Amino acid sequence: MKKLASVGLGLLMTTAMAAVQAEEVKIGMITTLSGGGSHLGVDVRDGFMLAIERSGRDDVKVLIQDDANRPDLARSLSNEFMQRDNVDILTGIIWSNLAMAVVPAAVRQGTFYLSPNAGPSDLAGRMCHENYFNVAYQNDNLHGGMGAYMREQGFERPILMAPNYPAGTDALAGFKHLYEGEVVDELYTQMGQTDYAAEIAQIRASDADSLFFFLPGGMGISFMKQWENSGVDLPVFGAAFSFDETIIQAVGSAAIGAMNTSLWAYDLDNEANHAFVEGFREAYDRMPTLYAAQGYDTANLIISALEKAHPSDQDAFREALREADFDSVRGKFRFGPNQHPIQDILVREVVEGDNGQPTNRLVGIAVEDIQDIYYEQCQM
Amino acid sequence: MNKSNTSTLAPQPGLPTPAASWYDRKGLVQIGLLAFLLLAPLALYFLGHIYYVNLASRITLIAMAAVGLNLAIGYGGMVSFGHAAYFGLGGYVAGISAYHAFDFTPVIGWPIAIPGSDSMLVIWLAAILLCGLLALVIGAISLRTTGVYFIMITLAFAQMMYYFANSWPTYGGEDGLPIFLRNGLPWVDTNDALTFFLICFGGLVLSLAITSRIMKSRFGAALTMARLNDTRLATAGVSPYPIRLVAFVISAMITGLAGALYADLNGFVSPSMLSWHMSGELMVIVILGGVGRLYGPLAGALLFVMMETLLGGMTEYWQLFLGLVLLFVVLFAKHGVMGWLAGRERHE
Amino acid sequence: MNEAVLELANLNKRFGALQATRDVSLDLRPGEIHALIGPNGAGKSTLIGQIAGSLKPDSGRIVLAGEDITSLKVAQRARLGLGRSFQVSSLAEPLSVKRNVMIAVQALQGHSFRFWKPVQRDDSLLVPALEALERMSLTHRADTQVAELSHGERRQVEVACALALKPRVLLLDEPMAGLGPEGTAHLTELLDALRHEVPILLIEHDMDAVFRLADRISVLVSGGVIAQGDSAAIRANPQVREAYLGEAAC
Amino acid sequence: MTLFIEQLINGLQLGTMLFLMASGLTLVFGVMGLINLAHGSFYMVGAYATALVTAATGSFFVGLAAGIAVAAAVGALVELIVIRRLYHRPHLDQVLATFALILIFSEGTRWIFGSSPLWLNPPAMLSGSVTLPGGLRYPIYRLVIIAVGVAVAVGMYFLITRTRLGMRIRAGESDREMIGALGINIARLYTLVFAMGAALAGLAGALVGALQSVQVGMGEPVLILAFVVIVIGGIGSIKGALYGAILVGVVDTLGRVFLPGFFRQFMSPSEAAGVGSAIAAMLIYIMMAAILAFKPKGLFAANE
Repeated sequence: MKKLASVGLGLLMTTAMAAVQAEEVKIGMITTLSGGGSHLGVDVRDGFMLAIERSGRDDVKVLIQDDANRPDLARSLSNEFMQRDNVDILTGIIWSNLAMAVVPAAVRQGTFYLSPNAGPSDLAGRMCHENYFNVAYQNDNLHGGMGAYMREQGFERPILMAPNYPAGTDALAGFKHLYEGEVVDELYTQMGQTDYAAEIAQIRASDADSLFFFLPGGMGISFMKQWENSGVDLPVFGAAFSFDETIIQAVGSAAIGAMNTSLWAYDLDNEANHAFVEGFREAYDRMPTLYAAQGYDTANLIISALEKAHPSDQDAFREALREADFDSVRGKFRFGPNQHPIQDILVREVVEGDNGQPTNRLVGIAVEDIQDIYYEQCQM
Repeated sequence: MNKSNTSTLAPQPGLPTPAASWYDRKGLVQIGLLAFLLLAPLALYFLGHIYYVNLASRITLIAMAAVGLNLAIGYGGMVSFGHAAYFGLGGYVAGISAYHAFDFTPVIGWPIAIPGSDSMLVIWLAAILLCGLLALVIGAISLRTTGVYFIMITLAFAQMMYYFANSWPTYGGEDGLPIFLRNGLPWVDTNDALTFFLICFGGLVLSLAITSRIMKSRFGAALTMARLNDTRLATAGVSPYPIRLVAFVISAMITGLAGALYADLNGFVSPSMLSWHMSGELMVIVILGGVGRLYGPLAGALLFVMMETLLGGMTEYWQLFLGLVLLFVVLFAKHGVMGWLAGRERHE
Repeated sequence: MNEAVLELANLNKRFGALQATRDVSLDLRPGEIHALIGPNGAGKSTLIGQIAGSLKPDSGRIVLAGEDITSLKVAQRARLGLGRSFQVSSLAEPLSVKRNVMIAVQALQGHSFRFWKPVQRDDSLLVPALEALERMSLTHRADTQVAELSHGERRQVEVACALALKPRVLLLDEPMAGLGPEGTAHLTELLDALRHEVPILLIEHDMDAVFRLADRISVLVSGGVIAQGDSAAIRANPQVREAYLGEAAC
Repeated sequence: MTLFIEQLINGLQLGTMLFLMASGLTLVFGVMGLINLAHGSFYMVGAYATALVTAATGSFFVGLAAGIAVAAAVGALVELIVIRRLYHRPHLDQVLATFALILIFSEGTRWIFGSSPLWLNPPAMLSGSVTLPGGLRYPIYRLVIIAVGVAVAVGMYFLITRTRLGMRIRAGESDREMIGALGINIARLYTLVFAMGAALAGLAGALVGALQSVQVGMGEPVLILAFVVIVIGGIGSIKGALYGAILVGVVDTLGRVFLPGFFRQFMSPSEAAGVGSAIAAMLIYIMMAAILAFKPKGLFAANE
């Protein structure tokens, strides 16, 4: 019965699609392609474009612009996309602060926004919107997952470190929420800091039994290199943002042994993921990262919804997105009521790979079906 | 009279040109620039290109901020490398006021409760006053120094503001502060792109008029003398310090007002408005247009934003070309776009 | 004898080991030209700096028209009636002659914080400025840029600027320097006529001009005043002769 | 107590690194009267050259030598093409022209090498840590940076006081007209001094690049700090640069570590962290403004 219905639906869809396809779909991608954090944007873009190419749809036009990690520039690019190019969907933003600058205004002007990275709590809670979908994570997820994992592993005196900016304080709050215990100390570094000698000395002087840190992009690399030479010997934990493939290649052997939480791993065993990892390596000649996976999923979600409706039919398209009817590289993926993912948080360990270079290996699951804590504040 | 000196009596190239009036080359160029800035967005608005109207608002506001800076650098000879402090403060005044108006919380609860406001008039007034106050403090200390020290101490104060905004969590810190609803004015709809552009345009024209009028006044005469030769001014019995300080404050007020409008245009304010790159860009605009030229900032902002839009559309590396153009202008075309379009400036 | 308009009492100024001003006392009386001469390195510039206010004396007093101005700044002294010209011309070159003089008139009126009325149309500035220029017979150059003036004309503009301040005292620092014989003669004539209006403290190298103009002469050597008197007395003074000629003699 | 001592050494290490940057900057200002914002670009150039050559040859020391050489060469080239046209220009022109150079260098580097950071590791023999007297473990590489900084400072002292070049530099600082009169080839002296400053910046970039990362724009934060240093020390004074660098390094490091703890005594931990780091980030600028308010020419004003 169910099967029949879906065939019927499929037939309906094909006729509808003929009408839909005549009309081009424009997607505006604003992402970070220059500056210190540029490999995140490059990976999101490459993952996204891989999925678009594979779909074989030539009626989907993707316009890409570099926001240089500047909120004001991102904001004006979004206006450019909406007002000049009349895009149907916006996506691509890496950083929470840029998302906060762009998303609230964009979705209120009737444009869809799908986040391939960054999930600030406000957008999950009190400022959620029916046109906003987060295909990546809510910011707390990975940190909270690690908090739960470390508690489970029996660490009692972790010391925490993050940059002194909202995503940093949120990360530590997210960690503490699921760790549920006392922490030795919280160190706040400057945004974009490159020298961590002072913090390492403080960690050395503390009686912590473990270190949890959130230092995205280049900050994490600099820290890990200096950490290695410091002679401090504590187990290191973090979120995947500090341990993506690009970063650990750069850090080298110093990263080995570090545990990190992720929502995806390249050795996660499912068919969509195999196809993605292979295709990505073939197309770009490098290992995909979490960001590439998120970009890939975002594009596939869009395509799955386009099969059902054109974005100009807002209600139908929104409904189609909510169904999340696509094969996620994460294996399982569904949306909560605030249109943020409910998904497993994985634990990975950095190990020495076959070629001697460090790489991430899947260890297990930290938390199953994690959901953010803000959805109750969301009134949609 | 010494004969060997008479050679200096020969006319020197590029010195006085005939008296200025609206229909000479300079007057025509100025009117042309203003007319272009006004008419192009008008036409595009009615053709439905909202984006370009907002782009014109951006040009207008950057030009206005640079008009403020030009008063300090061009007319006052005070090379401020920290005007982003006022641009950003103006922006934060708009952002913070709107934030509290949105939340119905007071900006300051003690000793007297000051409520937030989403009225542009209130915000403008507050931005002008606060920027003036900040410039009074910064200027009072900085103007004790000269030359490179002045450049660097103004930079240091702007960096202080930058780091403060960056790490103070209440208003978003590094993340910046969104303005969800554009602040309003009585009787008009500020959300309409053209209306907002006209407000910005009015601000620019007003700041140009004020600068022009001030520079023709006694105060302007004293400021000019302070720039050209402060010993002469002091010898005449006028202390250069208070003259410079007042000019610095007025300059900051204009830049601050532009900042408040800029935050409303973007619906967003962040520490990047306070960064030293912003200060640098404002200086670049002043010099691209022509230092100490009334309409220089306008010409500079037009060129800058056009380069950003056109070159930025062609290559990710457009700032490389911006650098080359800037280098060329500094080395070989000292008088900027205005010097090239309208001939050299002359003092009567 | 009238009360002195400007009076220096026991000024001392030291730069490290160098005593640049040594116990200098002198005065300037109404209607006179008092010349200050001395060989290079005698400390004339340092002394002028202290009178004008750009340098602070270590000890001693400076009194202008009965008021102690020792601790006042340059601009304050100027407002009290100390007009001066500079050894190296210090006019604003890109501006017109008129504008250079007008700033002095403006200063005299004491209203520099007026932001609205254009100075171009302000006769209360223009008329006195043109008057001062006329006194220096420069009316025809009023609209010329200073950069285009000859050396001599610049000197005259400097004096006109000082005059526009309606000063009680004129401090002229080598006004003849760099002028040809013709220029010197012209300026000498102008200064000669000026003394009855405003007393002049004249620092000058050109001895002919000094002897022609000065009512009194003070001779500064190694920071100290070694002689004071009228032209004849100074010419006859053996110490002065030694200071000026002695070096050549031995 | 060991924490305090370790932080003091950290401050010293930041200070010596800043000295490498600041000494070139202040020399160029002292001798040529030029304010050079592009000094941070030489820092970046040195780091890039070192990273690339190290990757190609496998030897950090060959890379380091190449980094210094390339920075010096680029410095000399920039001086010949652009900088020498700026000596007689107002500071505004110098600021803007060198700002333009920053844009050209940064975007050019990005164009050639891409936006991703390059990675450079200290040589194996310098990695790891040693135990200092008193039981403190400290990274060897950071000690090496301090040693290099001290060596450069001593070298500069001998160069300035004991050599012909030093005499010319001193002559240039006290009287720019005079060195022309002495028959010294000013143009060549200027190129030499500028290249020397660039080489020191390149050395700093290479050393720090191995500790952190090599990326576009890495020179800018350091540049601003170096300016704070030379302004505090008195522009043009090498001695001022040395004291200023150590002062800034130590104050910045100690402020970042101990201010949050100080505020924690009367605030909640997260508030204290926020306020403490906010003030710590502003600390050196506050110090600079305070010093200039009382000594408008810096602590060791050179040519006044």
